[in-house]
Amino acid sequence: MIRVASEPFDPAGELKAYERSCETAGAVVSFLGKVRSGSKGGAVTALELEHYPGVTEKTMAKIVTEATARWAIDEPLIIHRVGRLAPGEAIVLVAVGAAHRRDAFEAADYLMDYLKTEAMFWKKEMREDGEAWIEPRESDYNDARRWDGAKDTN
Amino acid sequence: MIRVASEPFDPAGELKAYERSCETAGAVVSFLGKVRSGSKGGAVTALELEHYPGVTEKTMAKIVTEATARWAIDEPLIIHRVGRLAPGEAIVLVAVGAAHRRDAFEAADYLMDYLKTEAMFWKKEMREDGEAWIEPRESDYNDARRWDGAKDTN
Amino acid sequence: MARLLFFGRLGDIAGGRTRDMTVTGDVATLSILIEAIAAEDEALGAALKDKSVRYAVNEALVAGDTAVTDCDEIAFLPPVSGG
Amino acid sequence: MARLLFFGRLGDIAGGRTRDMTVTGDVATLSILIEAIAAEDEALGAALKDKSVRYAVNEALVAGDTAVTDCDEIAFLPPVSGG
Repeated sequence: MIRVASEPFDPAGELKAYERSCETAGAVVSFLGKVRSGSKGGAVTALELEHYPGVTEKTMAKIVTEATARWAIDEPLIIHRVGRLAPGEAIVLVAVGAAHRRDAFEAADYLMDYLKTEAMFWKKEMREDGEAWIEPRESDYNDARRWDGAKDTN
Repeated sequence: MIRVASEPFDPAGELKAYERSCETAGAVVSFLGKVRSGSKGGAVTALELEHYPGVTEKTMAKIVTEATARWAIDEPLIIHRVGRLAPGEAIVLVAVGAAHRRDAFEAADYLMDYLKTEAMFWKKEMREDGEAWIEPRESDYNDARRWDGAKDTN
Repeated sequence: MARLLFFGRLGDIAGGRTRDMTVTGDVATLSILIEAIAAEDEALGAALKDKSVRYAVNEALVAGDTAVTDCDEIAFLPPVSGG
Repeated sequence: MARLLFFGRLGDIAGGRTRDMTVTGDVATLSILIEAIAAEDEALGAALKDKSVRYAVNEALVAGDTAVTDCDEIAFLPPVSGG
């Protein structure tokens, strides 16, 4: 269940529906990313999110395929906003149901790392003192690389 | 925000309230554990959860104190059910807000590992073919021990 | 009277979650108290002595043997299983 | 006409997210096309050549130089920042 949303969505409602859809799962881990109201460059007034329609969905589907091959999980839920977002609005919701909690935790963590570094989204922060395109930090690339070593053992 | 609940609670509603309470957090990771409908011993008809009133809350508070000392996170939310639970009902909800996603992921993961092995709850599974007290598996203890090595470096 | 609390499977074995017991001068420590219980109920005694069981006196975990009095709350705690 | 797509900061530098461009026989590869753009707009050319930028032709990522035609959709992709 992958969705690129051009309008605000309700994370709690979406999560509730997802939890119902995977009734047999004993564990559900979710991640919610929201627009922060402050940043190094001062107060954030808005976030603009661009994507590459069609291709973005394909990159997301690839990440999901990798995660489901690697962990014993239900089909994950990913909703990712595009367009102009106000502070406090939800950017991304990831939820993963599984029989066992470690699978759910690791898969959600993995999905977020790859959404940050592989999925076709571009983010511009509109601040009181100007605007800036956001690029992954070195730590984001390092986070994603954590999964390389263990790839063959799982 | 620690709560031992003797009646069913609404995870989606609780999570929504928590997300509102930590408005500045860019990331919220949640874990929901539910009563599974099946188990090795056959269909599960109910789960009975006992606790040690007063002491249980203290063991939970200790776990939360350790997590907040270790990661840059908001005060976590933990709701844990006691009493008789039906399949599909929520057992535990953990939510952690943070400025950065890795802190939120790790702290939620840590809280769950320690809830499983340290907090004063006892769980009995009522199955079609009898009943059984659940004890942590070796993997649960191993999960909790993952955090020992890194204790001094964070 | 001391208040004994049996949690989890120990409550099933004891046939009840709580029990009141007179702790006299002879029963000055936790291990003597457990032996006194074992003398009356062998299965419960064995279960209480299992090395996975922890003990709390007045809501504080105690390591190994410890003094107990007739005013204490003594809890027997099998491995926990929350979450 | 080939369709060029500029994402993220490249769109700002190009002064628009999309641009149509005639790709003649002379402009047979991606790197020649980028040179043609650079000849007209030095800043955009430099941005497109930055080693962090990836290229997609007809929605498929391409590694390095590749053939392009007048029917292609050519996307210039700076480092992504989802999540």
